[in-house]
Amino acid sequence: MIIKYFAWIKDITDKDYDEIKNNPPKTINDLKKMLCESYPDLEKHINSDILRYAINMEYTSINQKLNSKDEIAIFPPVSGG
Amino acid sequence: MIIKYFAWIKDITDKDYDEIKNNPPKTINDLKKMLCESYPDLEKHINSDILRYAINMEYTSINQKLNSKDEIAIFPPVSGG
Amino acid sequence: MIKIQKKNFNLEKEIKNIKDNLSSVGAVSSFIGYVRDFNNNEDVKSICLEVYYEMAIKELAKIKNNAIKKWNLADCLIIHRYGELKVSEKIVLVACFSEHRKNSFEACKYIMDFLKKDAPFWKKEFYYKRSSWLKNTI
Amino acid sequence: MIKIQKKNFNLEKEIKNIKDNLSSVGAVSSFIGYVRDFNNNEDVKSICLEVYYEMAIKELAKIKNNAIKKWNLADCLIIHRYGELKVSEKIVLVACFSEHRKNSFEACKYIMDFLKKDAPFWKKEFYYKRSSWLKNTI
Repeated sequence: MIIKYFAWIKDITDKDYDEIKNNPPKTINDLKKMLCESYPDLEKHINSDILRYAINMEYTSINQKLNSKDEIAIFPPVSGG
Repeated sequence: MIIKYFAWIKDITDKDYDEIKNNPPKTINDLKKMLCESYPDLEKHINSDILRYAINMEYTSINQKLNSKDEIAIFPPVSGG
Repeated sequence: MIKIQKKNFNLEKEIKNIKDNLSSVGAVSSFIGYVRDFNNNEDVKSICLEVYYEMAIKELAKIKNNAIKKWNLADCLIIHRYGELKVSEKIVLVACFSEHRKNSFEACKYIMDFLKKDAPFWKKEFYYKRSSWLKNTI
Repeated sequence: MIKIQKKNFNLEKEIKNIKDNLSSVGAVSSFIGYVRDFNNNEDVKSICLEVYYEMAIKELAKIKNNAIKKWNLADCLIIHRYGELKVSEKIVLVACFSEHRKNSFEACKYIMDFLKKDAPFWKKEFYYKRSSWLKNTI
């Protein structure tokens, strides 16, 4: 499983992505817990519900199930255009 | 006074404009009468109220007074853009 | 800026020309009208656009100034061609320059609506066997 | 057509490229977004646009296809840049091609609204003494 970070999330994680080979999170909620543990500075943002999550490049807004081969992205509100 | 013709009005008058030096029409209604006499094929269009009139390049929709030095234009509905 | 001209124009150059002096502008909404190949159920070969030049300049300036005031535009460009135009040629460009997109969108639509209604231009369409003067529909 | 690229683009060429194959199109509505010189009460020097490229391609294609279906467009072009951009540089172009103007106007506005909301791009603005990641306002 690949977890990609964008914009100021990357400033907190200090890397573009994590690759998780063992015991990948099984749901978006699992993933959130894992991220809070790995990156304590992310916790307040994750809890404030402003972040967006994409599974294999599709937005998800519910606690969807994850597959070990998924590409997950976590990012702040967009600002293109 | 100059009376300018545009689009298919010009096909009826067979000229771009008339210059009236003696006894120019005093109102738009006078002008309409004059045009009906000079160009009988215009009468039905003038009576049908589809034509537009401009005095010195400003639209007029009422029976405005005319001045001997005015430039009057008479034309069909526009179709630019 | 209002231009009424026979010749074609380059979108990039015309818009850049104005935008280069307006660094606070974040949004340009534009509309380009073209000669269509089919109208009134007939194949169109070309059109001839007649204009009452002096009045068109005045009318377009009026419409432009109203839009600038109403939507607080940084600037506004209207180019309208006249004369013989073939299928797919550009007829008109309206470009509205504003800080944010909402105002430029609304202004551009407003200008096109008024231009279609009040600007003294007349289209004559040439089909394969006849020609016809048009009337704008709303 | 969707293009996500670093380099600048030429409005005339990009629009002509598509329009030349669509002789029934009479209306092209477009929006161009630029880097503004002032935002959040500070002078802006430049911006850096980050993109989640593969997802942006998918999202923009989805928005484009929805607009084409909803307004029966002949075609639709979206170009979005990423990387370092200076003040007054173009960021985005949306151009909607349709027979008549009403549909192209509405589609263009719709695409911009969705693009601002859902396309995975992030702007970081560089001011004279600091920088800041932005959040789109509606």
